[in-house]
Amino acid sequence: MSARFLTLADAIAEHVHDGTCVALEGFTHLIPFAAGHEIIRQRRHDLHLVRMTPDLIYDQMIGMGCARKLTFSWGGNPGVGSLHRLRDAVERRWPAPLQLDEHNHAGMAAAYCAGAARLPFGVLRGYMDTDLPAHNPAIRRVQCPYTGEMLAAVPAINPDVTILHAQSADRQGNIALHGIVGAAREAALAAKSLVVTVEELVDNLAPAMNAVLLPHWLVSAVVHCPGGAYPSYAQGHYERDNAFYQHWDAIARDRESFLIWMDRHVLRSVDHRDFLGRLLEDAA
Amino acid sequence: MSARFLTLADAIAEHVHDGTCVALEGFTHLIPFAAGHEIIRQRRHDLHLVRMTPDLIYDQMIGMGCARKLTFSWGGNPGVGSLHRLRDAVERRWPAPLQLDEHNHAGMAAAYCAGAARLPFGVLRGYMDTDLPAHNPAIRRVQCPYTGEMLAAVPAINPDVTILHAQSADRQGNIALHGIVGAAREAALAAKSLVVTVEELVDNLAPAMNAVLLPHWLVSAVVHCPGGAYPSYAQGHYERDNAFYQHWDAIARDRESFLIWMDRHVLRSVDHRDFLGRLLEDAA
Amino acid sequence: MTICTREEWMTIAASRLLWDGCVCFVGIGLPSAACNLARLTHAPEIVLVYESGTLGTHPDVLPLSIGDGELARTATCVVPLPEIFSYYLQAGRIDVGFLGAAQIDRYGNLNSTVIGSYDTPHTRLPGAGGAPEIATHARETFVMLKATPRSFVAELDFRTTAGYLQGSGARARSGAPGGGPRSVITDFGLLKPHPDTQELQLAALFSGVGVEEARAAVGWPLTLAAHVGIVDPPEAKELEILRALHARTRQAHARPVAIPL
Amino acid sequence: MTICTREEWMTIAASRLLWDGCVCFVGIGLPSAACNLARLTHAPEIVLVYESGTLGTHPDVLPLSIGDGELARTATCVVPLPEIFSYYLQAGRIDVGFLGAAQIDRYGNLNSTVIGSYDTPHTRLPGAGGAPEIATHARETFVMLKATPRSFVAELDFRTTAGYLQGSGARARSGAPGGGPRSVITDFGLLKPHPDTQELQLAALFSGVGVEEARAAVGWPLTLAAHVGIVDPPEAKELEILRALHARTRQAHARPVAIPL
Repeated sequence: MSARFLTLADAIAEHVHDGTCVALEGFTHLIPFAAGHEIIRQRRHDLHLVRMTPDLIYDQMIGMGCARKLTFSWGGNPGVGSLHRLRDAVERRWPAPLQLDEHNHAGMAAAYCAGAARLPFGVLRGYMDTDLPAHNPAIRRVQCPYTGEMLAAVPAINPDVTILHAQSADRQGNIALHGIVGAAREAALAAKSLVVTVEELVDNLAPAMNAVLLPHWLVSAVVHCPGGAYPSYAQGHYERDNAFYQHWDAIARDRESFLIWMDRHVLRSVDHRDFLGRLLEDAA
Repeated sequence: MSARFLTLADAIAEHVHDGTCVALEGFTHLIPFAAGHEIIRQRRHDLHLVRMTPDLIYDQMIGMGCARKLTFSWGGNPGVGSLHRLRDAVERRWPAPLQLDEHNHAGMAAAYCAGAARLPFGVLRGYMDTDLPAHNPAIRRVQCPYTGEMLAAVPAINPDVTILHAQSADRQGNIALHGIVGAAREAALAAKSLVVTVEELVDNLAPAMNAVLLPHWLVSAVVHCPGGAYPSYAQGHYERDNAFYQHWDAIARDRESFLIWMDRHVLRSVDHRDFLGRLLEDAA
Repeated sequence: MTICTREEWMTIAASRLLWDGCVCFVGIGLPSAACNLARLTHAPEIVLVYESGTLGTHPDVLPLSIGDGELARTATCVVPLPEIFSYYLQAGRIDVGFLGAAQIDRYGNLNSTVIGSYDTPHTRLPGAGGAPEIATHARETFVMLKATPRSFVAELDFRTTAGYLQGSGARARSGAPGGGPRSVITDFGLLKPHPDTQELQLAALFSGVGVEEARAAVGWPLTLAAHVGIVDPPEAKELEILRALHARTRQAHARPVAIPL
Repeated sequence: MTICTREEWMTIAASRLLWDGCVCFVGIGLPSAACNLARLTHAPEIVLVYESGTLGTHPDVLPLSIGDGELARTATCVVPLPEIFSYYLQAGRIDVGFLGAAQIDRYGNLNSTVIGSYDTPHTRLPGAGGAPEIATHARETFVMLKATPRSFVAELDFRTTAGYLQGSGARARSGAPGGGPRSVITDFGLLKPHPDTQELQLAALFSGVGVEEARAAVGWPLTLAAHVGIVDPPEAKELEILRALHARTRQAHARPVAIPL
């Protein structure tokens, strides 16, 4: 099965439905902001969101009522502080209650790897003598058949759809990422379908340092979406807008200012290009 | 701990002793022939040899009486046929009996990954309905704590020393491999110490496509050894000498011709350069 | 009809079973020739995966070993071997697995480990390699093997790789995710599993070959499928492409390699 | 003596605890500043590992996030995150893990999950991230945290990360491979575990700071180590390098990023 090339609106409409389990992965780098905004625009709800490090785009999706459940291991604004919309959902159930399936990075990484390998569970030496397992029954124990030692087990994560942003795709739909990749590849391989927005389309891929290449036959849809990771970054294309992350703290602190910002920048924009244009207007 | 730069003779003398568990990994590509020859020259014995695909260099080591035990998943001359010295050891205990710890590729890969992660066991959906588990008690089963399903378990492999051949090392001892890497990286990370022979020393590494980089602080010793993978190959440096592999079939079929060849080419050569020189003489 | 060897015919018959875009886990030898022939004829988009970690490879000449540089140089990407087995094969990403063996039994179970007993073997074979898990996980497998009563046996010396086990649904009950051997391509034609018992039956003969030749080459009483087809002889175009591939390969492998000194 | 902020002093005190060649698992904020200061002063061969997968990185400016491009651009290599946690951290390759938290108790256990109850939290914090397994596996850990009775507490609201558990050898008996928190660097000095009970004790004060200030900042009855040392004030050279690093960082982060349109 070769990859199909779709518009972002079509790719989201086809792959993300109410109730879908969706992972928009990325570790600070290559966060699929454009795809998250399109999910908000399409007014999806009851989603099970999965990501090691839910950040601003998940804050926005949660604040806009898209999510029912969150599987995660660290939920903050990297280097800045809290995600106020996430906190409001957890602390005050606004705009809706949010069920937490909480892990540690090591456990969630193992869960993605198990998912990618289609094993039902992952094993790690982790979660030792901490309070989390008492609050997440999904964290269990398994005995080593050689040493008798008890190790931590986590259930495999297999999202219905994983959405990534990547630097490039070739004409067949092979996808190349480089730089910090986090658990993007494992999340991609673990998913039932895979949608990738890319900075650029190229004739032939020459994978670079630390390249991750996702063969086209694993890719359900490719979307050409320049700037699709902004305000996060795409190594070799544009930098992380750290000022935006700092600015977001003030916007998201208050429900009213959050809703006004989302309405003007996301709901009223027709696509990611329009979204970026509105930010440019703000800056002028 | 930074890597030390040693001669091959010193690196082997320091890291490979009688009885050591040693993995000379490589999957067709980057087979550490020079290091294997040096082990033979130093007359090591009772070694526990580990490798997914023992090939000519293991055939030579086994035929020369270096090995007590072999952990492996496929033991043949790739594309040619049998390893006659391995067969002679297993079928007729010549020159010594050889204990087999036999796996499948999938199981041995999982065992190396577990070793690299310092987990006591690896899990896979494998060894199903086959005769091998009845002959290798190390292959066991583990129950999924979520689904109740029984999966195969393999004990982690942690060699005393892993020896690799790589394309390059920089001045700090960072190691870069590119091209087909097999389970070389996992074997390296699983080992208690790591010796790497390299084609070339460079000032700065710029890892290339499919690069595997082993940070210098994991490397016990680096040996500059051009041609060290010949008759296997080093992508970007020289090609696999398929004719040698075919030729080996005739040499190794007979104990006498094997011993004569080893004496002339390996035992009487002082180092790998001398070994290559003798082959060049043969060819002239 | 063009004159050809049985080996060429096997290769061509196998290549015709592959479809464009299918993802094949390829072994060295006849399977590698068959898969690359398919790629060069009717299946240009076939995805070839070798266990050395080369994904989507397009070799110009056939590799001698599973890890020839040619496979890496012409691949879409090269990944570490553990990933091939966990993230690709075990994850169910492989459509067709190609297998060979020293012995096959009437239910498509395979031996590539020993002739004789495991502990005191008459002939020690190279062993399992990737075969058992390819057979477990690929959606279907094809087995390529020349037939003699010593290779097509009533009883295996060692079951390296599971086919249909004891037949009659035993494999389905075992929980193996993959479908098992769908075709055995041999040097007189094709065997296929009976729909109910999964016993391998004669499903097609190379045109001009008689049932008796097939029966003589098989070490169990070979039964006939409901319909025994005919495998059309190689077309001139198929043979030409296959022979050119072999000629390029011979030429490349004959080229002396310089000793790196 | 040079005049400096307590935060600068903490950073410099922490940097002095690191040795050349040590492999540090670094967190964002004060730990990142301390580790890079060590690299720019007495420990040029220190190996900095960030959980984003950047190994052996040499950032020119401090990263705002754990995954800034600067960390990738200046790294020896970048690996996928699962490898960092399994092949590096769990494999015992890390000498020193640096941790922060919202709360610490007298045995060096940490909370970064919730204030209040887990199910109906007063304040939901970001959560564990990599901390629990860094604390389990690193040969030793350093904790950096400003002291107030709200952060240095008698009882944690939630134990995100294990220190010495209930003390008196409980950690050693737990089987955790790593050694646990060796030093807590705070804004009045250092706490270290008592050799027998592992209760955190006042081990050193910034020169000029009194014991009473330390006691007032800690929410349990702070005891004194057998010997309470003095942390020498920052040297001019240390301060100069740290301030230059912060100035470069501020300048870099103030540079507006073009919207990619």
